[in-house]
Amino acid sequence: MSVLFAIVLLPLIAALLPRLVQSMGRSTVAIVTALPVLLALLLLLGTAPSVLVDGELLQAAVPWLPQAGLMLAFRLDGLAWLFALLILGIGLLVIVYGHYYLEKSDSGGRFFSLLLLFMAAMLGVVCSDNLLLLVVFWELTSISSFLLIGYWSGQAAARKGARMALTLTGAGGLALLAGVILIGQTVGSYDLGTVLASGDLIRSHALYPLMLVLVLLGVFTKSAQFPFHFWLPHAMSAPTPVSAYLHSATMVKAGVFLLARFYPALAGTDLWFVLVSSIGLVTLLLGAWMALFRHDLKGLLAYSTISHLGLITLLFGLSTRLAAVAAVFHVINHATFKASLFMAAGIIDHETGTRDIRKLGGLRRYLPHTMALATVASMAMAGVPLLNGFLSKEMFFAEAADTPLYGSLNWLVPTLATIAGMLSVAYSLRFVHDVFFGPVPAALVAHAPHEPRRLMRVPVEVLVLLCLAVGVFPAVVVGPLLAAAATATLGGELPEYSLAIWHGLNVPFLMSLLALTGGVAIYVWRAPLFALQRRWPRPHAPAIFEQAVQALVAVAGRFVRFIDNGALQRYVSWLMLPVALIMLAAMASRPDWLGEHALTPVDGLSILATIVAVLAALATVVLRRQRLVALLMISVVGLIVSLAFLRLSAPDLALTQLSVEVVTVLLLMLAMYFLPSRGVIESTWWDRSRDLFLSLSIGVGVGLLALFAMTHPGATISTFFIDNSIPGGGGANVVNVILVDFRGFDTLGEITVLAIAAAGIYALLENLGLCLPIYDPEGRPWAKDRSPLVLQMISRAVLPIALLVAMYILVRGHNMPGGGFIAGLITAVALVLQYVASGVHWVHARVPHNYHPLVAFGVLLAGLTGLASLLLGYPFLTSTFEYIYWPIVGKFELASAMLFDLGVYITVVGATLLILARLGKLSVVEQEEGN
Amino acid sequence: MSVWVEGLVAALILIGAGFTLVGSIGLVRLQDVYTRLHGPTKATTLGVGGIILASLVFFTAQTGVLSVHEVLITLFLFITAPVSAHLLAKTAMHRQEKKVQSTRGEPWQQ
Amino acid sequence: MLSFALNAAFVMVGIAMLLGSWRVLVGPSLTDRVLALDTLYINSIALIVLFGIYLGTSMYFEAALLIALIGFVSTVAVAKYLLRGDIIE
Amino acid sequence: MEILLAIMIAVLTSCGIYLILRLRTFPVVVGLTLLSYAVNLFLFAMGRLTLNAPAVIGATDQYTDPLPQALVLTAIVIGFAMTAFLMALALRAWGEFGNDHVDGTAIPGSDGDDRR
Repeated sequence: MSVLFAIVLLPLIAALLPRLVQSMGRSTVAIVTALPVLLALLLLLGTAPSVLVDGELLQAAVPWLPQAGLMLAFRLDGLAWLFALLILGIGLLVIVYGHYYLEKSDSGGRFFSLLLLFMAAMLGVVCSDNLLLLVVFWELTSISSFLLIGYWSGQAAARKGARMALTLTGAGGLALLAGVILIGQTVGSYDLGTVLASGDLIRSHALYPLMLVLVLLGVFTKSAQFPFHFWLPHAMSAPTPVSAYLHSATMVKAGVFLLARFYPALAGTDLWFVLVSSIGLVTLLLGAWMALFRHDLKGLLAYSTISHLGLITLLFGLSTRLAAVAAVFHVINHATFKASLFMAAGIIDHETGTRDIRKLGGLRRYLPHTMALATVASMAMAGVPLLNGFLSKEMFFAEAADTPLYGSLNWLVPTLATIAGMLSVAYSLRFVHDVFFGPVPAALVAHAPHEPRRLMRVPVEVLVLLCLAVGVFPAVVVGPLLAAAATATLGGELPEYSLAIWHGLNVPFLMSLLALTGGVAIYVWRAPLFALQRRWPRPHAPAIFEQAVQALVAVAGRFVRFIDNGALQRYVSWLMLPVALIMLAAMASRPDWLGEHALTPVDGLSILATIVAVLAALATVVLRRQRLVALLMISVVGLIVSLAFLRLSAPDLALTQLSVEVVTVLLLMLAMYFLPSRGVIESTWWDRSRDLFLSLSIGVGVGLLALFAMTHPGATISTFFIDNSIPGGGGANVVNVILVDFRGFDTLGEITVLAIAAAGIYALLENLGLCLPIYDPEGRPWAKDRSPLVLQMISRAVLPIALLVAMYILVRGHNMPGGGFIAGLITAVALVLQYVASGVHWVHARVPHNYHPLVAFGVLLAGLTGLASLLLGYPFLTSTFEYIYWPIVGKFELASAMLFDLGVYITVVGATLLILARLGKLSVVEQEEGN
Repeated sequence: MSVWVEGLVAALILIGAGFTLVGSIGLVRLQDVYTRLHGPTKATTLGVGGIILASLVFFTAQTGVLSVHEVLITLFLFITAPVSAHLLAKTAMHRQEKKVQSTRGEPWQQ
Repeated sequence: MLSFALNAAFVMVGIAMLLGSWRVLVGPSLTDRVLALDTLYINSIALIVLFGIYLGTSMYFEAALLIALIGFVSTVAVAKYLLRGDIIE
Repeated sequence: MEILLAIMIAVLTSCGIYLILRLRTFPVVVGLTLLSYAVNLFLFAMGRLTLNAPAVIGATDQYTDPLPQALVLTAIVIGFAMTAFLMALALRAWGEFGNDHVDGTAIPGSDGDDRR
């Protein structure tokens, strides 16, 4: 079913567009945003016949991470269809409204991108056919709503509100994930259909209470249920279109959507009833009570939303099938009237510059049209007959009155429901009367507000018309939709219900009547209530939340500062400590570190060399503060290591080590010139003993490990390389054939790393202003003779010899020790010698010294050699070779791998010279600037 | 390989190694850095030259073709050794390293 | 005869290297250390050539050649560092 | 020979790690160089030791394990690149903060005055 994917993914892909076309004007942005949504809406409506009329279940799935049970699976049943309609329909209206609402200075592209992202996330939540996928989208709604609430990121309130919303809904999302995983593990599948069919299995599971609580945590945080309700009023710092969309119609409904979704799987137990209905009831009352006293228009609406969400939650909690139908119905109705009210509040804010009810009044003179719309919507909210709110509230009263539960307290629910109804009427009345009627405050007269652009009111009109239409012709307008959604929710047969305005003079009607009259009475005599409320000792939830967050941050900060105090030494110690402990443990557990593998014979010179290396290494440590001495010591170590490679049949390594040795020494000396040349003693005794312990235990451990490996027989895969070196690679030097042929891809990677390192060093040293030392470390001025003549002359004589040797080593590398790496280093050393002997200017006047392209060319050459074999139909970097006859030289074998090696050679030359010449030029640049 | 060649090689090796050793002994035994410069730069270079010559004779006799490596190494060594020594002497003078009585002249005062 | 000469030479060169290392470690002056390091490089050349004769292979001669080159370069560079501080200027 | 190599690896590792744990950039770079010697020898040792049998076909009748050698060969070159990068970083830190402490922060009164 590609339609399903299209519906969900259209907004997701389109989320990129508004930012791209941002420069093309505000209208373009709005149109580009609206079109995909319209398209998705039309696609959705196109599925109406099959989903709503035939009751089909549309499904589409693509594996994502099937091993983890995560599928990109979507379903469209009645419930999902209803929510998708709300999301896309109201979304479209919000886009139109938002276009006129945003100021010219606001970034429309960012706003609409985020809005579309949120829309896609919401669609993903309601259409998911996989529990894990649902959680993914659920978190995406949290994140996108965080960004939307914090859209005006310059305002502290917006940032704070966004953070609060993210913390709570994000934490709820984690709880939901845990719950979902528990459910998935219990059922054995994350497939929604399977889970919904396994309700009995879940409910009888020992961990059912835990699953339920975890899922409900997700629901209650998202739907702003007590005691997590306080984030919603703070989220009102978002732009009003966001409030209208997220905080009335969609995101907060995600929670109750989940209640509906999991209804067949989780509902029906006493625990469900107690938890869901009591939380719903508390939220219903608390929200309504708080709403009455809000002075902020959007605050009032926010608390009213909390109250209505409580109502829906309560209905789901009542666990009767009719209550669930009523809940779904109220979802539709609340979305329509509350979105329109938010938009009206936005218009008022937009036109008068304030949302404070105390500063508003008599607006009917300026905004007659808006007044009419707001009044109708408020009446729907209050539950006045002939409007949609009345119908669902009527059903709610009926269910509340019929509740046989709570034992002898069975009068409690209907009474509290009626009181909530009264409060709802009262705050609705306050919203209309305080704003549109009464005297006009002086400040407003001067402001002279006027009706907004015609199109800005269209979305409100559409929604209000829907309120009316549903209220007057419920069965026609909303009947099939409600039936389909309720069927999907209940997962079975629908109970008997009738969508009529007049059911006769029954208990629910009386309750409605009572609520209406009581509400008017409360509004009329509200002054004492306001006084009472002012003295009301209330725990300030946001403050408590802030304190908790601050405490958490402080604890985390202390912990982080303990671990991460910025001292590199400490990090390395922390890293080394486990290594040392593991080493010690390993040494203790394996006493047989000297295996029975025959030892190779020892000779006196090797012992001598080892002693020298050990002494030099120790001297490096002891004399490290005399930095040049330390440098000479590591040269000795390097020389011995190279000789060891030679002795142990690794001439290639010896050659490489020797040439790297000298470039390293040059490099360190170049750096040492700038750095202080003597160290200071600053480690404490304790530091040094700790380091001694760490280094000794790791050193001994590594040594024993090496001994263990060397004296135990091991399997090797090298037989293949030795056997195939000549037939497969055309070279006798197996090490080189491995480098350029068998493992050529690795080598390509390595020279790339080398090139990147060189470029990185170049960039690091860019614009680095270092002071040149005038005196040497002992306080003597430097010698005046820049480059002794004899050195210059002899170095020039050495260059051709060295280059000849390098070429020789490069060419013969395939068959004898040598190769691109070594030849490259030798060439680099020979050229660096010219730098040392004759200076940068002399060299740069004679040698092309732009090493960047050289490095790039080398890597490219090596890569292209590989690609050439690809073109010829062989795998990447397959080498071919041919024997040719050269006069004088004799029979000569030419392998394509040699071209690869040439690439290696060029890269190494370029990278080494790039690094050293850059370091060397540091002082030259300084001097030039100085002069 | 004839006995004569072998004898020649052995002799060259022993002479070379002997000079090398003497150079190093000088490096240790002599009194100040200026005199110590003499040991390695002269004796050792000569010694290594002897050993390389031995190798040249040995491999040329073995393969019948003139062994080029050794020539190259010798050439290289004999070109560079004086330069190294020169620079080191310059360094010692620049740094005014301590000298013993018998080392005459104070060139850095010129 | 040859093997005796080789063994004797190995011993002598070995002792020479030991003496050179002693000078590197002890100093006393920086110039001494550099000089001794240079000597070590040259001794290594002797050692490698001897090793080549001993094994009868010329495979290791490039290493000797290379040591000659890098010994020279590093000695020159250190000397230049001691003289001028800035080795590439 | 194995024991000698093991001793060398152990000493080089110890010295390298001890130097890496110092507080100034230069000893750390030197320590890293020592440590990379040790690591290279260690990797090389994984191929077991063979005397006088380089992996060149035709030169001898048995061959040492060439694979660790190939790995170590590139490791040596990459090790140089890493040392150079670290040194450049140290120079940059010296230029930015006026001291060569490894933490890369300006420490008042440490040895910023050393800068001449």
